[in-house]
Amino acid sequence: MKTSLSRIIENIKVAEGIYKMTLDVDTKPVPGQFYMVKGLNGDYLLPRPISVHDYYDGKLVLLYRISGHGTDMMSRMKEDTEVQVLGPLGNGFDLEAIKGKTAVIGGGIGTAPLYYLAKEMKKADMDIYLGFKDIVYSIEDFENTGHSVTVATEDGSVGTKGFVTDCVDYDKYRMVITCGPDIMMNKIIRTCVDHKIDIYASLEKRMACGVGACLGCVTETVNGNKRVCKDGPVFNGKELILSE
Amino acid sequence: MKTSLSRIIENIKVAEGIYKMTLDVDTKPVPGQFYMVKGLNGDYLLPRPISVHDYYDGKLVLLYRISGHGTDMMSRMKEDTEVQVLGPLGNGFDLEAIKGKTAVIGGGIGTAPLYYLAKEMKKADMDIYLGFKDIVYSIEDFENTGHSVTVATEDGSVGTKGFVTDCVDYDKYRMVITCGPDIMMNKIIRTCVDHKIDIYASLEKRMACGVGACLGCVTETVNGNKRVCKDGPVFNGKELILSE
Amino acid sequence: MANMKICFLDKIFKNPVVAASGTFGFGEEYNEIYDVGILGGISSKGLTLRGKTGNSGIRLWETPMGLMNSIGLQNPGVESFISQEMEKMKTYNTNIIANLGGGTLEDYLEGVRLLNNSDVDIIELNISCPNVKAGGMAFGIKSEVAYETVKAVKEICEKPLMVKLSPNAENISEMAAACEEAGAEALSLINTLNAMAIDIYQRKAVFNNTYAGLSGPAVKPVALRMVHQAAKAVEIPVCGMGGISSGKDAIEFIMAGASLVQVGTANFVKADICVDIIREMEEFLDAEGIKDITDIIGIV
Amino acid sequence: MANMKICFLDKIFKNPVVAASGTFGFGEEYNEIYDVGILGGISSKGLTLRGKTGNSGIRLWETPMGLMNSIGLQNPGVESFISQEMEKMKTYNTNIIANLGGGTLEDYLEGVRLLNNSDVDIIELNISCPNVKAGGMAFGIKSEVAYETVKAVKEICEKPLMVKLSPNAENISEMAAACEEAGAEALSLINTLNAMAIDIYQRKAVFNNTYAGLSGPAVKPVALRMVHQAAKAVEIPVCGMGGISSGKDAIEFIMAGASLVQVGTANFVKADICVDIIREMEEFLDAEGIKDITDIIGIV
Ligand SMILES: Cc1cc2nc3c(=O)[nH]c(=O)nc-3n(C[C@H](O)[C@H](O)[C@H](O)COP(=O)(O)OP(=O)(O)OC[C@H]3O[C@@H](n4cnc5c(N)ncnc54)[C@H](O)[C@@H]3O)c2cc1C
Ligand SMILES: Cc1cc2nc3c(=O)[nH]c(=O)nc-3n(C[C@H](O)[C@H](O)[C@H](O)COP(=O)(O)OP(=O)(O)OC[C@H]3O[C@@H](n4cnc5c(N)ncnc54)[C@H](O)[C@@H]3O)c2cc1C
Ligand SMILES: Cc1cc2nc3c(=O)[nH]c(=O)nc-3n(C[C@H](O)[C@H](O)[C@H](O)COP(=O)(O)O)c2cc1C
Ligand SMILES: Cc1cc2nc3c(=O)[nH]c(=O)nc-3n(C[C@H](O)[C@H](O)[C@H](O)COP(=O)(O)O)c2cc1C
Ligand code: FES
Ligand code: FES
Repeated sequence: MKTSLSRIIENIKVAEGIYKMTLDVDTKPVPGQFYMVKGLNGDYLLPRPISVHDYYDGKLVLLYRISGHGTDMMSRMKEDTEVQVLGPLGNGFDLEAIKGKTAVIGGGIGTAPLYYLAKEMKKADMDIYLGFKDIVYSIEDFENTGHSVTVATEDGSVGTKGFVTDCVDYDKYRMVITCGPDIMMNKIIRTCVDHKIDIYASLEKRMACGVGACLGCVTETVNGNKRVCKDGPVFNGKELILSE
Repeated sequence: MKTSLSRIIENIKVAEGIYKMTLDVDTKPVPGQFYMVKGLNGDYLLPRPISVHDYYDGKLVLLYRISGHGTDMMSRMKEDTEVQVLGPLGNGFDLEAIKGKTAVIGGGIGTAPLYYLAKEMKKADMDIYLGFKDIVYSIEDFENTGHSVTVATEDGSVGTKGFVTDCVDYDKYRMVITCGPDIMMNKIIRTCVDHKIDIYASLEKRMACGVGACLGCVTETVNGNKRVCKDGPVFNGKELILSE
Repeated sequence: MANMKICFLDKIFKNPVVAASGTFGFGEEYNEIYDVGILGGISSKGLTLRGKTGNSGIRLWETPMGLMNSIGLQNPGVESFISQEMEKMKTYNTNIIANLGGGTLEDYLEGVRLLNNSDVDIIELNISCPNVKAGGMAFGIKSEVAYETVKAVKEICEKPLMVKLSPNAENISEMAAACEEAGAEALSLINTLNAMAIDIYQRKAVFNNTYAGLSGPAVKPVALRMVHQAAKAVEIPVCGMGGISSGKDAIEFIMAGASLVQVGTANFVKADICVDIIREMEEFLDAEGIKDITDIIGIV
Repeated sequence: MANMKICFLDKIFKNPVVAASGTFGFGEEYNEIYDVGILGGISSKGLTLRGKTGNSGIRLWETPMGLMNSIGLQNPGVESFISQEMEKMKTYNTNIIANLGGGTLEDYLEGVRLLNNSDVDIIELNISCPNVKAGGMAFGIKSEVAYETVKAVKEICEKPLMVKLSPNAENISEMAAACEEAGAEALSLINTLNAMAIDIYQRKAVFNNTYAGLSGPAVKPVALRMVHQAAKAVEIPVCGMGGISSGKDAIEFIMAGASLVQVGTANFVKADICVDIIREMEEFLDAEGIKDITDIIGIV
């Protein structure tokens, strides 16, 4: 694992405020891992953590939402220019542990890492639940993995109206995997712990080093502070101490 | 005069390290004036002062040399994106005062503002002297103004080998106008003052405001400190107190 | 629309945005770019009793998101300011703050006496200048020295007196409290941070004076902390500055305890940035349903 | 090729580049990215006698070309460091500096006693920590307090002792001189600058502790000034840091008087930046015909 320059093969808008960047990389990542990404002449300091959305034949695909200055800069980068990437980082999902009926629940841009998971786990008994506020994306990609896909939007424009978490019949599942806003994940974790369902959540925290050295990204667990970048981003929900 | 966004019509390389940017602007500048120019997402703070190289039909042409980070960023800007410009700034050349036989002597990128001067003063009795280290540019443009053009390069690759200042027979001229490295201008100013030839020099100083407010760009004159951005950049050589 | 009007030292400021001393001249140049009458106020270039030619050598140096300067208080002197600049400034329809520096206490006192008889609205006493009698150590480093200076000035000052603190002060809370006790009616901060740059090819300091003052976005987090500390340490109002470049930056300073803000270096980044800053502040207040900007002064 | 080797506190550093405390863990993570044995040294994450879980809430906040952090010295404690980390660090073939913090003098002393019996090469005494007995004011603000602390530590310290100064010290020259007098054998500086950020939508400070430490390129001009002041104030060697992100930055610090430099925040910007910095320093020395880096230490 090293800092390297990757060429941008493509950087396109896929929905309002949502972009997809394809890069040349030389290592195959595990679903759930992420990269620290930074333009070469950005007027900001820290690279931004972005999950692996897809990977094939030495190509890394990132799906990202413009949520501030860094991601805005990223969206303006042109094909054939270079970006600095460090990765793959983090533990990723424990694919071996995924057994039995599994619900994969993504919220908003938190759906990004789940596509590579669903694709790599085509043979798993997996149902996909995708929740969005109003703008939806990647749904077809998820459908092409062969898994059943349920979509909900808060405004009802696509799929069921409301929260996707309400579409899940938890007791059907042995395991739940989730990535999305904290408030959504916390709700899911509580439900699963109550129902004694295995639950894995991919967390987001502000990061500086991305490799486990600065202790800037820790989350409280029953086993003490854990680094989201190094010990995570995927955690067993049972281990987490939820904020509210 | 105001800060405005200008669209880049063209931004091309004209020689090694030398670029030409054409912008839409709405005011006609005077030869010798300059603009404060800055990309919108530059990772540096201050706009860069760049002279008017040419102007026609609402189009401002800047000729610039990559000499650091800001100009490097400028060179990477793409057509149809916008830059922040403030100007036209400074006094510019006093065209009325240009009478009688005049030598216009430029050194390196200091030739940039002289083209618009030569073009606007087609009818003046003007000889152009252009000195470069090794890489030359704009020579044809100057020749197209109809004035006689003498070129010198330090390595002799084009024109006379040596310093362009040595090609000038000063006593032939009533007036000399110069822009270039300090060391060249100082030499010319001393010679002209000795020979009682009118001498105007366009100076360069680090600038912050560009409009005369911060007093960061002053040069010593016999009449006290003068602001290069507001009282200049063109000064009567007799007024200047030379550094060495 | 939210109210942005602030009453500060008995003067009405149409909004809290003031152009910072030394970055705005006497307003004339920027008035060619936009009507500077939209500003809450203008703080003049730093004045000294007798005019100064300022420092020699390089005066400006860019740093990562910052600017170092070593202008050395080039200015025409107080008398010339009053006779040459005051009248024009008064036509701008905004508050005029005279920023006054000095190398000795006597210079300060004499300068204040002259300004007493002028039309300036507020005197901003800049105590960051090196005290020539005390070996060049600025008046604004040790609280005791600042206390004596402000006290003496206050005794003769007939204008509202704002004291501008240096971030190089040994202890900013103590300094703020000392100036308040000495009679300052308001504080402004921060001035520039002592800093250095080296030209490694020439193997010498960039500035003839070795050190120079750092300003701009780079210093904002430090400035905000100091404004917060100063505001907590005193009852008098505070005018905050240091790196403000957007309406959001300005709101941070207001929430930290500033009643007014000054904008300096950012004027160089975009000449009419104060226009943007005022608009962005209004937009923020409206979007957040804050009726009056005074409701959020010092709420953090 | 120019000599980059430096003898510092009787230890040989293959080059002057040291990874800064708190930004490099115990070297393990970065050793997966490049061979950290190419570094002159590694300063460990700040240690305290007993382990600490660190601060709650947001720990990192980006600022214009800077980074604020409020990690709160999360660390496993000195004993655990010695038993769990030391051995692995020793295999890296570079100097190991133990950065030691403490809330009371007794904690410092007990920590030093433990480190005396370990394999660390140098102890870097971090006096920026809040002194819990003195109401949270850091040991490194007032020279007298620092003097007493360093003197007491020196008496029992059997390792070379470097004292890390805080830029929040009231007077950096006095502080440097006081630490030298108290027995410090070297100084390192600067630690982070006290700073603040406000979340204007939530109307509260970003950090639970209100203030946090600012580092990165934004602070470089201030850090360079302080290193220059400290180096001029003492005879002992100085290790300079604050915003170093390139070989040129490092050379500036060396010319300002630093014998070693530390690189902190820049490691986050580009994980293997220290490799670049070392190479750029060598290139500079060669291009400028400087045979030995020690020839330019403090030449400005
Ligand atoms: C492990 C991990 C994987 C991620 N994967 C993706 C992804 O695949 N697609 C995607 O769009 N986003 C992803 N994010 C979130 C993404 O990193 C942030 O949206 C991004 O950092 C925001 O940067 P900005 O400059 O646009 O925003 P700003 O608000 O300007 O950023 C300011 C600072 O805050 C940090 N920050 C702000 N929001 C977040 C956040 N939500 N999480 C972490 N740091 C934040 C930034 O990194 C930066 O240091 C991921 C985050 C983590 C931790
Ligand atoms: C009135 C005027 C007109 C100019 N016209 C032209 C022109 O037409 N074409 C052209 O190529 N150059 C011109 N220059 C010089 C140009 O401004 C500098 O080359 C440019 O600012 C360098 O910026 P940088 O970021 O590339 O270099 P850096 O060295 O990274 O810049 C660092 C800082 O130093 C300042 N600086 C560095 N060199 C100079 C310099 N020579 N003059 C002024 N400031 C400097 C920069 O503005 C910046 O603030 C002019 C300068 C002035 C004052
Ligand atoms: C070029 C320049 C000149 C300055 N001159 C003065 C001055 O004369 N008097 C003064 O009190 N402050 C002076 N300052 C400091 C500013 O008024 C302000 O306190 C400081 O720059 C921090 O604000 P900023 O980051 O918004 O620039 C000057 C600053 C700059 C950049
Ligand atoms: C995340 C982070 C954690 C830090 N932890 C420590 C620490 O534990 N002990 C210490 O002495 N300094 C600590 N520092 C300060 C750095 O060692 C260094 O002094 C400071 O960051 C300035 O250097 P820089 O600008 O190169 O980062 C820390 C800095 C950062 C950014
Ligand atoms: S980001 Fe540094 S430890 Fe996770
Ligand atoms: S650049 Fe400000 S006065 Fe000239």
